[in-house]
Amino acid sequence: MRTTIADTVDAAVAGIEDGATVLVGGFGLAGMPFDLIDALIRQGAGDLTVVSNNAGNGDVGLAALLRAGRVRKVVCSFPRQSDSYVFDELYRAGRIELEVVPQGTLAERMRAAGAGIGAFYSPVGAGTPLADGKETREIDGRVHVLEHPIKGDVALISAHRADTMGNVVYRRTARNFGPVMATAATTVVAQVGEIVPAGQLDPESVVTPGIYVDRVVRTEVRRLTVQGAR
Amino acid sequence: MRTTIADTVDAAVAGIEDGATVLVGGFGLAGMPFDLIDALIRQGAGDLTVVSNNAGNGDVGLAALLRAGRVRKVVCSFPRQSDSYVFDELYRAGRIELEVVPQGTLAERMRAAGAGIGAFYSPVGAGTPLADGKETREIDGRVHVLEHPIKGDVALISAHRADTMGNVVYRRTARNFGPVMATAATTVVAQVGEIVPAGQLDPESVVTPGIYVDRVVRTEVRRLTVQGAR
Amino acid sequence: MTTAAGCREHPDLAPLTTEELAARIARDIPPGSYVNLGIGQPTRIAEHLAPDAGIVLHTENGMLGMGPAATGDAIDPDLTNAGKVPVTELPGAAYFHHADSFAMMRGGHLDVCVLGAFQVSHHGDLANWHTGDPDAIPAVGGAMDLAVGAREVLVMMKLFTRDGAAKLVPACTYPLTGAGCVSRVYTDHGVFEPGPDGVRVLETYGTTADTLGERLGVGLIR
Amino acid sequence: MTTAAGCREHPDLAPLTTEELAARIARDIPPGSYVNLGIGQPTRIAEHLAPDAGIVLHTENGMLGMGPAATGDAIDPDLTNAGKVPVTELPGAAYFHHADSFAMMRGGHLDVCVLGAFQVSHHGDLANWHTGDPDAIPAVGGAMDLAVGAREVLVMMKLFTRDGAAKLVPACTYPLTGAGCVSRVYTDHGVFEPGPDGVRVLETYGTTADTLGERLGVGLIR
Repeated sequence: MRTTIADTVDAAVAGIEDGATVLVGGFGLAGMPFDLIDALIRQGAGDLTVVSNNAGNGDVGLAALLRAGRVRKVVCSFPRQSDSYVFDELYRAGRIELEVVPQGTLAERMRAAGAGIGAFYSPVGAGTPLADGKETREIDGRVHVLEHPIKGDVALISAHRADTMGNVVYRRTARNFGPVMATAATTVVAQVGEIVPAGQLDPESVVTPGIYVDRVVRTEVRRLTVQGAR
Repeated sequence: MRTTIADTVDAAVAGIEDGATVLVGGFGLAGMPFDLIDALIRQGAGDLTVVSNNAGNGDVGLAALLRAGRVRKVVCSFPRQSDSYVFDELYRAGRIELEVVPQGTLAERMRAAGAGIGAFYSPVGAGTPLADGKETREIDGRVHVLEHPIKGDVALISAHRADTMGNVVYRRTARNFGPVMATAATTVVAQVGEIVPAGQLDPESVVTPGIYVDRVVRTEVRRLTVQGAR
Repeated sequence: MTTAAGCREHPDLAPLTTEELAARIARDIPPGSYVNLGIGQPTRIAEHLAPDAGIVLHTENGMLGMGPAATGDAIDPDLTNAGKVPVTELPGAAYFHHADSFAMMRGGHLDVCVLGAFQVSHHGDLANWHTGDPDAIPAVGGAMDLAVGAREVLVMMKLFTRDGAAKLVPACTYPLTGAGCVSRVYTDHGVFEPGPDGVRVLETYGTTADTLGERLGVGLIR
Repeated sequence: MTTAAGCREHPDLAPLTTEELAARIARDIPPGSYVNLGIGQPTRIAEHLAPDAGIVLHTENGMLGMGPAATGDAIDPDLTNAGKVPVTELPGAAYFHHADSFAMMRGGHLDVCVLGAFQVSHHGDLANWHTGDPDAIPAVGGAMDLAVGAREVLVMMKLFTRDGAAKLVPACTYPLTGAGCVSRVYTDHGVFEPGPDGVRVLETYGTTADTLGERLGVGLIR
């Protein structure tokens, strides 16, 4: 249904429930929906499962959500970074669950959820501990692992611009997980730096069509770098 | 490896072998690589398996290749059209094999080939004759059909513009199968209306990155409409 | 689609014309919906959608925001609908490739699709791609993807063939497009909801529910 | 990668420095290749690629045509490499999302990737994501996708740990990243090709093949 333009980030995240699975865009800080996460912290939903590539950097964004104690479980490919101290402490204290998924499998499992694929066989992870307990099948002489979709109740993403119909474009490598997460959640919320009238985005260059986007909210552009992260 | 710019369409299709599986872009005539097909007819390879959405319109493009007797089998979603008389005659005469695949499954099976997915479960076609003999599995209460990748030896596609590194953009709905076929064949050949220096295409708007494209050739733009086709 | 309580019978009206039927279906499509209109008669529905309803049309060959058919100089062979007819682009349109387009369909993102049909079963099975005639050349296109993928699958068809045979049948005799996928069937004689418990009749045109039930040979649920 | 005949021994040279090793690997990457350089030491290889070789760098967070690290005003937080370090864009670059980026990797479209390693087995198994230390926080990133997907998986590592233990081992004791995926191992002491039949040695630095074989406890194939 039609995309709505929210007046505030708080309105944009309204209705997220305790126990929800929340897909959070970004790769490190690039594409991280800082303002939506801050609003989610104010909104108060807890016991969340967060699906994101990393488990937070520094004290902002996802790290702040973790520190606020709202997250029961993180599904990600790469929690450990030079500035992932918030997650590290929670994990070592046994206060947060972790499911590590290879980065491409994480993306593809969300794509499957958005694309109506029931399950798929991937060669990634075969013969490694990350395939333990998973069904496997040999296809063309190569062992494949059966992988299942990851569907979100909500996706929070950050993008460059949107139009009033919810069409979205991204900027450089801040695109990363945004487009695939936008397909994979029941409710998709995008914070963008600018909202333009329908017809102002080049239809050839729209990356996420409005059909995938439920709510758009304009926020000030905050571009943060990871200090010394590798 | 690096994309090469071919001087002629004949050079662009050199080396296609008898018995090859050829992915042919286009939906009806939009995006049909007319000039590459004409060159393929001159080149002479036969006993081909052609994978394309349709089975030719009128007397041009894919229809001409069929009329030249070079095609052993067509894999497509929609052969029957008001102007598919070349295919219709061959089929009724028992001179060509046909595998009908639902349109989205056709696209997704090629995507799987390009994306390193060994096989996938799709709900499309479950309970219909097109799933006869295929493995099925119930996932979340819904019957899914196991589908396998379709890989091409060659893909022939038509696009709007390319740069000298083989990055490609399309025009409107002529995009259709081009991008997915470009990922799914060993050798990918693109005819384009214009070739520009690297750096002239917006990196945010490249649809098919050069990594997928082996040969590019510039051809005159020929835009044909289907007469009365539905 | 909300289910109306009871059946509205219009025995005084004539059976609906194709154009009236298209208008009837258009009225049921909620504002703001993303909709795919199948090849053939369903494309007529577009002309009856309220311009301010914000309904966005999808065409499976890679576009959202499809406008009306193109004429004259506006004809662009690179811009067609799924029936290969030249169309136009509306503000806010977006193009995408076939794998993405069908991911959108199969993934359940379209609110509504409207398809023609050869037969619909009382349980909502759809047959619209193949008559089973051994001489026919099979061609499925995107019908199975739409049947499985759209949240609401509406059928637009005549209720009887030229020979008078019902097209709403206990079980499809033609090869299936999808099993149990049809939400609602709009016909010249009435509107029906097939389902696991049988067929509910919502409206009749030029006849009564009782008469229709007799012609169809089924006890229609009111 | 073509396999050189025999082994070139350089007992007179010192073991290679990291920079020399990066340069050595750069020389083996064919012109025109599409290459992913893993986080850490392999990123150094970029500085040794001939500018006119037309080698295109991929970063798994969604870009082809990645340029050198950004400095000063060129730093753009929206443009980083897989290690989250700000980088630059070269002419002919293209951006894409994560699912497309990893489809590219898993689909076998990258010619070469170069990864660091904790251990490589004589048969080409790779362990580079987890030491198995129960206290360590596991983090795999894109390593498994690269190990499975790139046509040639090259490893860049020191041959021995600080404690003198070989990292080229009969069987990995650390958890695997990928099985039988490594084509070639470039180390400070020599270049090796693991495989089903055992380890071939292609070059040595500061030692001989015989001495290396003794230190590694394996009969090296020449």
